[in-house]
Amino acid sequence: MITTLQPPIAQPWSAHLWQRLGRYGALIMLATLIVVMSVLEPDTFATGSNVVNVLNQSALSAVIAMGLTFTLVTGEFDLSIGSTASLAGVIACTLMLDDVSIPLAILAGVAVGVVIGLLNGLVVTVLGVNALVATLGIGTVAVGANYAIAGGLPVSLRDPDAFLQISLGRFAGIPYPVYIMVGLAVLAWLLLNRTVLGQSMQAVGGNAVAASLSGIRVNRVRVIGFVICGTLAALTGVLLATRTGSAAVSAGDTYLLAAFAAAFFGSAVLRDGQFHILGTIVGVVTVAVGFNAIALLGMETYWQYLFQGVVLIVGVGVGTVARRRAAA
Amino acid sequence: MITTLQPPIAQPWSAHLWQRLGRYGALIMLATLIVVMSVLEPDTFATGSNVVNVLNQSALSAVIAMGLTFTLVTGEFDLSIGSTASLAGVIACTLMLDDVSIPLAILAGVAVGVVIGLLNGLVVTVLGVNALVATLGIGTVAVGANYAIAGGLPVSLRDPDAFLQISLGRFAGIPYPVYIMVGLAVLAWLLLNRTVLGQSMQAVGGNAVAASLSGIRVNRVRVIGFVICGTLAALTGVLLATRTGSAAVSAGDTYLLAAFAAAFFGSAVLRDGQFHILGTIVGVVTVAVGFNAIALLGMETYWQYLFQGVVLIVGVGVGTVARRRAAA
Amino acid sequence: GGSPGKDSDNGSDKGAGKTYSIGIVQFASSDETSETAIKAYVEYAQKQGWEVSKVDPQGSVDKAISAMNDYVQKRVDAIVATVFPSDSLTAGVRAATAAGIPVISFAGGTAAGVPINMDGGRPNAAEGAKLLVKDLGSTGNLLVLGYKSGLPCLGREEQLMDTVKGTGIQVTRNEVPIPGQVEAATRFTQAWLAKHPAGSGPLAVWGCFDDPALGAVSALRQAGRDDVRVYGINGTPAALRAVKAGDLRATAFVDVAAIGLAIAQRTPAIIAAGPDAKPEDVAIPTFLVTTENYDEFVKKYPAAK
Amino acid sequence: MNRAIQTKGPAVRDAEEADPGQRPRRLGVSLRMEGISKQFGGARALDGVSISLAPGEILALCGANGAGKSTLVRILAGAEQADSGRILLDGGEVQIDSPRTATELGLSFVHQELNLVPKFTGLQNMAMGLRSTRSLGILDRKALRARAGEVGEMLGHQIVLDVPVERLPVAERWMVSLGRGLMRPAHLVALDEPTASFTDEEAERLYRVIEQLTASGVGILYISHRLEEVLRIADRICVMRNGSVVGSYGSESLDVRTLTHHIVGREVESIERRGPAAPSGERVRLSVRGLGRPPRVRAVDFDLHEGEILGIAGLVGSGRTEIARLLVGADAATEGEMVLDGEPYRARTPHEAIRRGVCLVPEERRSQGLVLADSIESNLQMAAVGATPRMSAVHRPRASRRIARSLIERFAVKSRSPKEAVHRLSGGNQQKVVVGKYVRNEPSVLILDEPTVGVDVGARAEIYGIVAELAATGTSVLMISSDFDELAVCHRVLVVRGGTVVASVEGAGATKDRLTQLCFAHVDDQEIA
Ligand SMILES: Nc1ncnc2c1ncn2[C@@H]1O[C@H](COP(=O)(O)OP(=O)(O)OP(=O)(O)O)[C@@H](O)[C@H]1O
Ligand SMILES: Nc1ncnc2c1ncn2[C@@H]1O[C@H](COP(=O)(O)OP(=O)(O)OP(=O)(O)O)[C@@H](O)[C@H]1O
Ligand SMILES: [Mg+2]
Ligand SMILES: [Mg+2]
Repeated sequence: MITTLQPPIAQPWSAHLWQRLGRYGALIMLATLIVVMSVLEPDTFATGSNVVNVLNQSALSAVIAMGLTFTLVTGEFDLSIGSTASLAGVIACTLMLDDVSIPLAILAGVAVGVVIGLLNGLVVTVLGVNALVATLGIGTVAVGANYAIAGGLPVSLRDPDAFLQISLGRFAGIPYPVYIMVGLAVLAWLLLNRTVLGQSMQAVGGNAVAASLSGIRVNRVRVIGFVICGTLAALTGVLLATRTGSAAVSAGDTYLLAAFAAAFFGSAVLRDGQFHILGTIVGVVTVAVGFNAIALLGMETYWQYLFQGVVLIVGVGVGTVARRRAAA
Repeated sequence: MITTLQPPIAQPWSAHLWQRLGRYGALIMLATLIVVMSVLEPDTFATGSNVVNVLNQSALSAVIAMGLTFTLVTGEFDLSIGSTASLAGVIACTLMLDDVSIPLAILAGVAVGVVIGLLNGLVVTVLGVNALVATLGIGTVAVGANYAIAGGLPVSLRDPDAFLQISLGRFAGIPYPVYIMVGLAVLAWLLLNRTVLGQSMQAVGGNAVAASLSGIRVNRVRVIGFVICGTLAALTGVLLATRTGSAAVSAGDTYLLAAFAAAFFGSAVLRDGQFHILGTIVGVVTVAVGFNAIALLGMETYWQYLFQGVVLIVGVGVGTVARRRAAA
Repeated sequence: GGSPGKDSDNGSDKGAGKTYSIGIVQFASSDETSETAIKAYVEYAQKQGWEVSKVDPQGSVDKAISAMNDYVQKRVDAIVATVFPSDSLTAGVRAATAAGIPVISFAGGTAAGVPINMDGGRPNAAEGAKLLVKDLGSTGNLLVLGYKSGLPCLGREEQLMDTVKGTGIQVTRNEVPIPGQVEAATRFTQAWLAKHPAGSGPLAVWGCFDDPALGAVSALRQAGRDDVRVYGINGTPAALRAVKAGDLRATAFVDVAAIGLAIAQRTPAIIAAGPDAKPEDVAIPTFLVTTENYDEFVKKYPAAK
Repeated sequence: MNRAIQTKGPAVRDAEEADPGQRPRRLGVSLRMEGISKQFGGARALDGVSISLAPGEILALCGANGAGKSTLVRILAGAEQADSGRILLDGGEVQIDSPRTATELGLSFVHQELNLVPKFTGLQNMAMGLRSTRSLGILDRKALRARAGEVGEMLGHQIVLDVPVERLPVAERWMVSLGRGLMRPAHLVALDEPTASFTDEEAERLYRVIEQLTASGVGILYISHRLEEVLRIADRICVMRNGSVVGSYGSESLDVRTLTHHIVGREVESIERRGPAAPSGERVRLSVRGLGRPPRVRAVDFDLHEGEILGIAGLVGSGRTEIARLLVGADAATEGEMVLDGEPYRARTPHEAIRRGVCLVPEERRSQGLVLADSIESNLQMAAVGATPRMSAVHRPRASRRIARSLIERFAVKSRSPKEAVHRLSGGNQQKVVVGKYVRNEPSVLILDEPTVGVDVGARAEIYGIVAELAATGTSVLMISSDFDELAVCHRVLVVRGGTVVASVEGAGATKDRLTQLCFAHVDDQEIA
């Protein structure tokens, strides 16, 4: 019938421009940042080794932020990722001190994440506690468990070399963590965009009532989201331990806000406020490049913060403003 | 045809019980906590002076959490409150070191909050940046400003006594901060429930589209919400300085999660998931009583965390579960 | 309620001699150094049969002050505060003083009402700084990883700067955040290394405590660089191991356990003297551990590693 | 999680094996719901309701707002649990404890309220909840698209598959949600007011689909307040009142008047026979010249007189809603002037419009009209709050409760108390609340966009009564409706096509056929443009 989707008359050229800018705003900013830096610091920033270095720095944040993306996609929140990461690292290291083999220790660490994710999910769905309170609570409990195990003292391995290889080792000149990041990103993307589960997650996040009425088991989907998030958080914690060969009670704390920043920044990449894996990765990389730039330029501490804050806002702002102009 | 109000059919007695429990769940838990403590520590916990002491400890968290409640009511988020508090404190103290009079210094500190709140509001409404990213960004910028001013060093007053009086002074045996808390709570309650602005805020939080089509100036209301939040955060920072007689870059950080915990905990008090002042206060007091209990009982570190986590979850969980049973 | 803590902590088996009730305000249960000192203190106190309770304010001054007020409510005989600058705990200290309770500070500095403090600042950095300058031969580049909001770090950095001043050493400074000190240190170091490739004169990294130093070590490992010397302070087990392995040039082992014990032993006297006694700063014995003297160190402090 | 289904009718297995690709061989089950009762808190929504439906049969549920129709359907869908009563498929009792169970049983639903994921495309929305036929739950996107195409053909309407539904006109969204109901090969389809926001044009298509379905043995449970259509398509009609079935009739044995009588329990003069109540005033209240917001709306001219009821007819996507939105500043007009009561009127925001006494009753009650979690009372006060210039003004709960009470009376909103949350109200009663909140402001220009969507005959007459009443007291009314019969209450009807006014018809001449014809004239050129 006569609902013609394309607006009857052709759009002005400018509108097209705005649309592009709205879609690629965040990416354009990242690009600009890179170009400027390459000009300012040709022989330190724009070097292959530094690129690898930045990617390597992004790896861990990327893994945990991707996990968070899953909970955000299902319309939930997870404030426990930081504590989960810390706990996983501490458990893995403690086990290795008790001469448990590395693979087993890692497995145990990750298992912790599964358990915490499950707890989060059940408290949210079965007890019906708001996700923020629930995950904050479970997170606090996790910290408690952490103290019960390590008594708050950093756990450092006696001879960490084999363990350290996991993050120091390289293949074709690129450190393993980068491969891990990329591999997980591909998997996560496929899961979200090419499977029924992924679509269900997005549906639940988009409109839980509609999802449930169309036969999706909303609660189950939510729990799965939390479990994936917890698992990746734990994995991050373990990987973090492979960097220093030791684990500390609060090692993972910094990842909390960083992951949220990346995920929300990413929700403005290419899409309009939807969380998606690619966006999250871009968010993480942007932050990493920003930090790298700061360090290379040797900015004053206060510049560092101003810079990071502005990058966040501009990166998202450009897109949204442009989109609005395009609509107008 | 006249309204057919359906004859209320007698409900099963149990349903009533569940309803009550659903309504008062969080309060009941607080009461239980208090009773148990009074039995365990009759001569230290259940004393008038300790009650005053706990209220006094709640004061600052209460002020900042009430501010946050306003943004939450309008359906937004504010991650910058911690940095705002820190900055306000640092600015107030720095000014006093330059022999600015106390009232002026306090005013300046609070003004900072107004400005930050305004910035948050404008970035969210005008640039259309998601509140989490926006406030995280502005917050980071605030930290930058903080370093620019104090260079990261703690700013401590030369002779703080007059300034300290603000939180040490008592009237009728009750410290001023308690009066401040109560006074602001009353004002905030009136603002939310007895003014057009308050009603607008709740409408905007409930359904922004409907609100706007009803003629409510959604953006303006949002901005006001952010400004109130920023102002109270700044006030908290200044009050904190009156406790410490000094200010530090990260002094306010710990308030962030605490305030969110209190507000979301409070959203389960008496109502079902709506944010309101009374609830927030209850949330703050619950946490304070818990902390006080810990100190008086002298728990192991891990117990302290387990305890705090469980209090959060149970306090909210009881209510929600009960409500569901009541509905069924 | 959380009563289980009750018996688990205050070993209130009344031993011989006068018993006291002590309230300890931690800095953060995750802060290794202060925790070690507290541990030593608590062990002694419990042997004496004193009642001890600990509260973890999780790094929040406000909570620390709250905890002190709670202890005043509890009418303890002495309060131990940790790391928080004493002059930022004023509200708590005042309440304590008013109740005649002396406040002992671990590394927070003395102040009115805080008659005794163990100094975790300047003294601990002295030897290390000298060694650093000597190693560099008073030239080359130095990366300083500091933390200005922490009193001990502040003193240590000042000490370092005083020593470096006048030499030809070029200093790059970065502020490390807490938490996240290790990763931040790694990133700062990586960038600094990029600017100072191998062969650009003598290079060194100095951390105001061991975590940043270890972060730097991790960066060196990842970059496969061995031409940079790293210096830390505190002598945490991880750091000591790194020294032994030669990854860390030196760490100043701060014998907080000893000082914790010493102050515990002096507690009765402190209580007797009350809050208004003449303020005193007790320097913490330090031992600069290097690859060369590691074994000697182990002989002296078998417990440490 | 789900308790297992105790007995499965033979039909059930077909449904499960069938993949979205092809429809199973044999369709259709017989449904019996026996003694279904449901109580919400204190209120009894259903009281021992029994219905039965044979394969290939069309059973219509009629009844006033709040009679319990949707609740019955929602129980069948597993969205609500009955307090008592049994559900039998092909004679075997089934426990439908979740929507998922219902879909597994081959029951398909189009619920009264739009239930779509705004950011999803049409295709994603239609695919939602379908099981994957591939291993590892990999999406079979080709098959899904193909199936969606089939459904589109069934509906004789090319459903918009690749645009996020939030960017579609409301009626388009309904097409998507209708399509979703047909994605699964179903044994029974329940349609809860599917045509409420359709023009006859789209409705006709739906009827044809229904014929196809029944022909292949699928049973249809049909809810509607449009009595003509009910009488036309239904085999049997079940009339509900206050939660129980008051009668079941063969449709041929009824006409609109008697059916109306059964539903309301009294005579209601039908809209057709009521012309405009009073003649419209002479003074021009609002004059619009060259108003536009390209590309969607262009060069709109018309005068709205004092006390006039001016109708707007048009097809889906013709721009009616958009014009309305421009009049109240919900979207900013980029062209044209307006004059209100002799003074220039430029609405940049709904606030300014409402301050000048121009209100829009929006099209989609749940997303645009209501704060679902809030009480009737606070929803009714929202427009008044919005109209208050000074935000610092004091809000008086008692006063607003009093006013709320009177509005609830006036609009006969079926509720237990003003404090009841609106999401607990029946669809029609929610609609009354939305209208009521704007009427409370005593506007000088009241714009109604599809005001009677999901409103029962009785209430519909009441709403038109109120509209006439307002007009009589000088209020100018602008009314958008897809139900052209209803436009009979207007003094004048504007016909909108391609985002501009193409004709104006005097009340007498504004017959359904005439309007429909005007809407379609030159449609083909429109499409190419
Ligand atoms: N979730 C709920 N909580 C409380 N009461 C409810 C709920 N859902 C429905 N009701 C009540 O049950 C009664 C029947 O509602 P229902 O939606 O079935 O009416 P309906 O026949 O569909 O009306 P309409 O034609 O307006 O859609 C109404 O009085 C309504 O207020
Ligand atoms: N062809 C279209 N493609 C995309 N969006 C459209 C199209 N037509 C309308 N819209 C959007 O849908 C909303 C309503 O559109 P419009 O006013 O044309 O509908 P209408 O004429 O009121 O018909 P109805 O109200 O029955 O949907 C507007 O926000 C408009 O932007
Ligand atoms: Mg209904
Ligand atoms: Mg419309």
